[in-house]
Amino acid sequence: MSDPAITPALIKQHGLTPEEYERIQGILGREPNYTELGIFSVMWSEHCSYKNSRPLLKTFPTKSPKILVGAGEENAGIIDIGDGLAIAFKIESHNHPSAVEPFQGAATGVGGIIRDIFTMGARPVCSIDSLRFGELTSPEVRRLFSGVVAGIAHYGNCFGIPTVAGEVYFDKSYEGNPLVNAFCLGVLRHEQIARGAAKGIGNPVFYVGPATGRDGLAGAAFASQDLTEESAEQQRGAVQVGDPFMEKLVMEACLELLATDAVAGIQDMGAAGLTCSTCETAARAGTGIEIDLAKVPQRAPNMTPYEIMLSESQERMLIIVHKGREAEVKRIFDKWDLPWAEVGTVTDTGRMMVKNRGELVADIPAKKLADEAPIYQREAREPEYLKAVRAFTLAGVADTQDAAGNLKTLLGWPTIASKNWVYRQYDHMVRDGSVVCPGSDAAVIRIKADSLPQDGEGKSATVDKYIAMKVDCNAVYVYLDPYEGAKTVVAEAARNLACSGATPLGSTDNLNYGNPHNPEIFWQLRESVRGLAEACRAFNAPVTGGNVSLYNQNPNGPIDPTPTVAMVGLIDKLEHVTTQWFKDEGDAILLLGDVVDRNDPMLGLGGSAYLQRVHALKTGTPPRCDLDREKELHLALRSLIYSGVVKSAHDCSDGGLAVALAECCISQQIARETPRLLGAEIDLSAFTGVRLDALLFGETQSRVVISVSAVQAAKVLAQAKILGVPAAVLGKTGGTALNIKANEGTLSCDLRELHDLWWNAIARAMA
Amino acid sequence: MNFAVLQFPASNCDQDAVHVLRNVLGHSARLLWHKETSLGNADAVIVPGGFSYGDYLRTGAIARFSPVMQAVQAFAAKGGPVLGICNGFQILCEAGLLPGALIRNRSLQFRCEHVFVKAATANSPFTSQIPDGKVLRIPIAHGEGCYFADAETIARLKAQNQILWQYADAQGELTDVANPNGSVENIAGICNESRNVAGLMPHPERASEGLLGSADGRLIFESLIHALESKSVAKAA
Amino acid sequence: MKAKIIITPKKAVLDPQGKTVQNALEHMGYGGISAVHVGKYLEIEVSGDKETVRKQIDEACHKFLSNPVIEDYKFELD
Amino acid sequence: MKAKIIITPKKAVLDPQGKTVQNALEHMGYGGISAVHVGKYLEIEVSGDKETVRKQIDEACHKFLSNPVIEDYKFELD
Ligand SMILES: Nc1ncnc2c1ncn2[C@@H]1O[C@H](COP(=O)(O)OP(=O)(O)O)[C@@H](O)[C@H]1O
Ligand SMILES: [Mg+2]
Repeated sequence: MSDPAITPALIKQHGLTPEEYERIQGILGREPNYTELGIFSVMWSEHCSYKNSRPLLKTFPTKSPKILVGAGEENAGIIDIGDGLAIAFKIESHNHPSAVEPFQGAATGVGGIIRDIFTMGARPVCSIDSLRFGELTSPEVRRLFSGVVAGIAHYGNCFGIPTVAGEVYFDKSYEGNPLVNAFCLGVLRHEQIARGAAKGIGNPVFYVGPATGRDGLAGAAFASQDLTEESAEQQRGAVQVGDPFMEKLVMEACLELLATDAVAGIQDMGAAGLTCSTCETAARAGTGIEIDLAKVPQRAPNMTPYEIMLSESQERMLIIVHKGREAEVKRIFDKWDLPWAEVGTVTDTGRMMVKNRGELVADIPAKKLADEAPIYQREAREPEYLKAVRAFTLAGVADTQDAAGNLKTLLGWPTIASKNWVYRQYDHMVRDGSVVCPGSDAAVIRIKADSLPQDGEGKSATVDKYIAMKVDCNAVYVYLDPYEGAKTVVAEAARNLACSGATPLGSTDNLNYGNPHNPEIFWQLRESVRGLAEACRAFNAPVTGGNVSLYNQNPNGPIDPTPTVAMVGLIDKLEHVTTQWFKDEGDAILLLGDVVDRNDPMLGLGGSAYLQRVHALKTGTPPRCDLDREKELHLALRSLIYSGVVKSAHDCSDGGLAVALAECCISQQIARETPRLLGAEIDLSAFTGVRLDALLFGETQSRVVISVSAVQAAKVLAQAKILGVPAAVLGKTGGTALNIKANEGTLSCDLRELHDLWWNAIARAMA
Repeated sequence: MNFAVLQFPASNCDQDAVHVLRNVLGHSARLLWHKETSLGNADAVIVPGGFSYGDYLRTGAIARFSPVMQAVQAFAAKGGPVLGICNGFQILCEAGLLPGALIRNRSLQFRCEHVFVKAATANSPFTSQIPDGKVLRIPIAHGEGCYFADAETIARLKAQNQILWQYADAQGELTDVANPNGSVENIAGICNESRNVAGLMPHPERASEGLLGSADGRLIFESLIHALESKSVAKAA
Repeated sequence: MKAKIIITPKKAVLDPQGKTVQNALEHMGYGGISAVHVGKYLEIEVSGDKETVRKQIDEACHKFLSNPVIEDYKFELD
Repeated sequence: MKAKIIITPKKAVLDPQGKTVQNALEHMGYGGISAVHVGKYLEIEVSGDKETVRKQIDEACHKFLSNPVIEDYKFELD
């Protein structure tokens, strides 16, 4: 079978523009052959090269004294957590593959991000996931949702990594464009950091893991175009199938091998598989690499060089070994019954040379291929729809007549309802470190000796550490105001950490948007990156890496701009770990922050869950987040937590104060079918002159509900005052109902009913 | 005491078991690779949870043919105590060391959550230290934990007091809603006729420290340690 | 040659998957369905003398590929 | 009548389960095995006119019982 001729049509089919093709000719000094064309097309896809987004990514804060490996340097960033320990973490999307095959698409997304983490030499210890779908009333959406959740569960559970937190949103804009962002965090000692560099001329290059098949051919390129019936059909031909069992073995073997010092460089084969791993490792080391495809284990007969180079078969790694240490690779991979093959060597040519049975099938300067993809400054234009959004006022929206009914509507809305239908399918406790499981604001895990790459047997004992994390993104806010909305995304993640007692260490983001060639979409991207960067700076949570997923649109339109942010923080002492539910009868309930932002003409109702669900309006300027005030709030909250008085802390987010209070009353789950319900008597009559719906359901930023023992209430108010944060006593805990009294009306709900609506909403929608 | 914690390809609760035995309970515990043919100086064997061989074909079906399982068979035959947790329970059933089988949860979904478990008898090396009437709060995490055996076997298990743990509600009632997977008789764990081999689906190693929300699982390990120390189980060496 | 093996849950064993598939089919409007059973299908490509292979496969089914506590098996060679 | 449905992973698609079972069989000493595929088997008891049933089962296989992205199916009625 001979390779097709390079025609303009073929070039276009590979997603390359005529200018890009010229650039390729310039780099090679000749026409590329078919295999080379394929190699350039995947490496220069948005997914691998960030050609449309790189200028924006440069604006993120990426430095802090604690950062050991920064954004863009390697497969994941690494942050110092003290005592010689460090964490590696990153988020990545698998949106398009999940749209084509939800179960395997999501599963391989989890597998891919886990590989990114152990490639750094770290032991993956937990993962989190951020998911978005259309509305559950559609059977097709239910199929995607249940498939994605089952796929994540399948991979994570079998691999043995706890999935400890996440978020799920349901909105029409994701219908046909589901978002699956997976995050993984790993632990290592400073000296255990591994590098993805092909160092040492003459060193042998090993391929380890299962044989290469035709799966996921050119998946990176597929992810870099709109999702159409044709593009999906192409990809269906060879869906990637995940094998978590294999990955667990590959990881254990790699960590065991890394402990021997035999490894000069290591990189996973993720997007763009063998292509990306060879040219990137060579580019990082400033070396060349030569491989022979005939030596690459192959699953399917008669695979062409093009197919082998572009395959995205899962669970494969490329390892560069110090010459003379080959036997160790063989010993360890044989112990784990894993396939391996020596496929090439590191050279001094600076070129990526690919041979197949003696014939040279690709010869490309590695650095130019990996690092010199074209960069585009796309045109940006403020979207038309924002005019109407800004013009919208509350004038035509009548205040609520049925606050209790509204609360029930909101708690039963799948976006706000408990996500237990999801996280009970995930093993969230394996590894014996889940101190705060899903169901509170941020998850908290304990790092202990066996969190390290090697068991720790015989090694010096480590101190236990507590790491908190959460992923957030209210994409409706971002849609309604990309800059301000993006700030609140980061603020919410940071607030969730603060509620758990943690101080941010860093963050990782996943930019999910529509087609960047549309100036309005590029504007959304640009403006929201501006907001993210500013907020990450404010909270001292530099970005250590992330992922860009553009082209999330189908013929029905683009998704809402969705920059998900996963933030990771540290908790010094176990006593500081705080959960969101009320603890004891008779405790005082306080609000830290202003009950309502009176400077906001929308009173916090713009873009709110309340307007969406009760009034079917997805509009209005979303609530602003004043980063300075938000930061003061977090500082104050943490210092109160450190002083030992805070029994529970829960931030106000979707659904506002009433939903937050209800969640404080109903969200503690003791065991299967055994919630612990603790009521509250709330009096808001001190807050006059505010519409009842804004008071109860407005989403004014920078607010946290805490509970303290009654005798401490006055002291806490005084302390808050000193710390410069508004605070008020709202009421006290007790009873079996949530009762709220305000000037404009009252609300009274039985907790059993609220709990049932909230806990079972998704299960009912899926039945 | 010396514990051997078996390690199959894709065991993933092996380190958790070692952690609890070693760091929480202060005993010696080591991982034993599935290709080993001897248990060394082990006083007791833990077959840990996880997804040995990816749970492909059937849970536990492949692991039970590992070389180490022959040694476990011999150890158990001599009266040595063996405890299987989750996947370990499945492996022991597949190996014929325990009767019955574990099939797909009734919900067809994987379930991870805390459940209440009641010891049905104190008469075993795995339950002797559980106070009468105490309801343990322990997590489960499995997709195939529905215990099944034919009516005859169930009758025998009951007659011989081999049912060790049952899913219950907070009050200790064996209700249907308390049963997370559809197990017959709410069975969460059983032992063999000679009472030295036991298996259970819940994870006591995940409930052995207060900071993880419950320390009730320790009672199971402490029962075993008590039995070993008082030599009420054979020291098979 | 190919061994085609069918493994089915024993009658007495709860088959929640079969029940769920049946309900779903009914929901989708397929009528006249009185029972659904879900089992496994294995295809093994194997070479050797037919009678030896038959014995081997039977043994593998009995000892390993099925669990006699909950499953029945049958197979054919071709 | 009975519809007997066999669902197998597509040839081009990775079959980790089949591969693992193959390795296990080899480890146990079964020789001559060149491939193992693991799929699903469904038995549906259904009444009605044979041709209508055939159409229904085919549709159900395509739309629901198999995942056409990664699986093939075949069935017979008897
Ligand atoms: N996909 C998921 N996977 C795991 N946990 C989840 C998922 N979605 C939500 N959760 C958990 O449910 C709880 C509520 O989530 P969310 O509504 O996003 O909280 P918040 O409003 O505080 O950000 C959190 O503990 C979160 O980690
Ligand atoms: Mg929160």
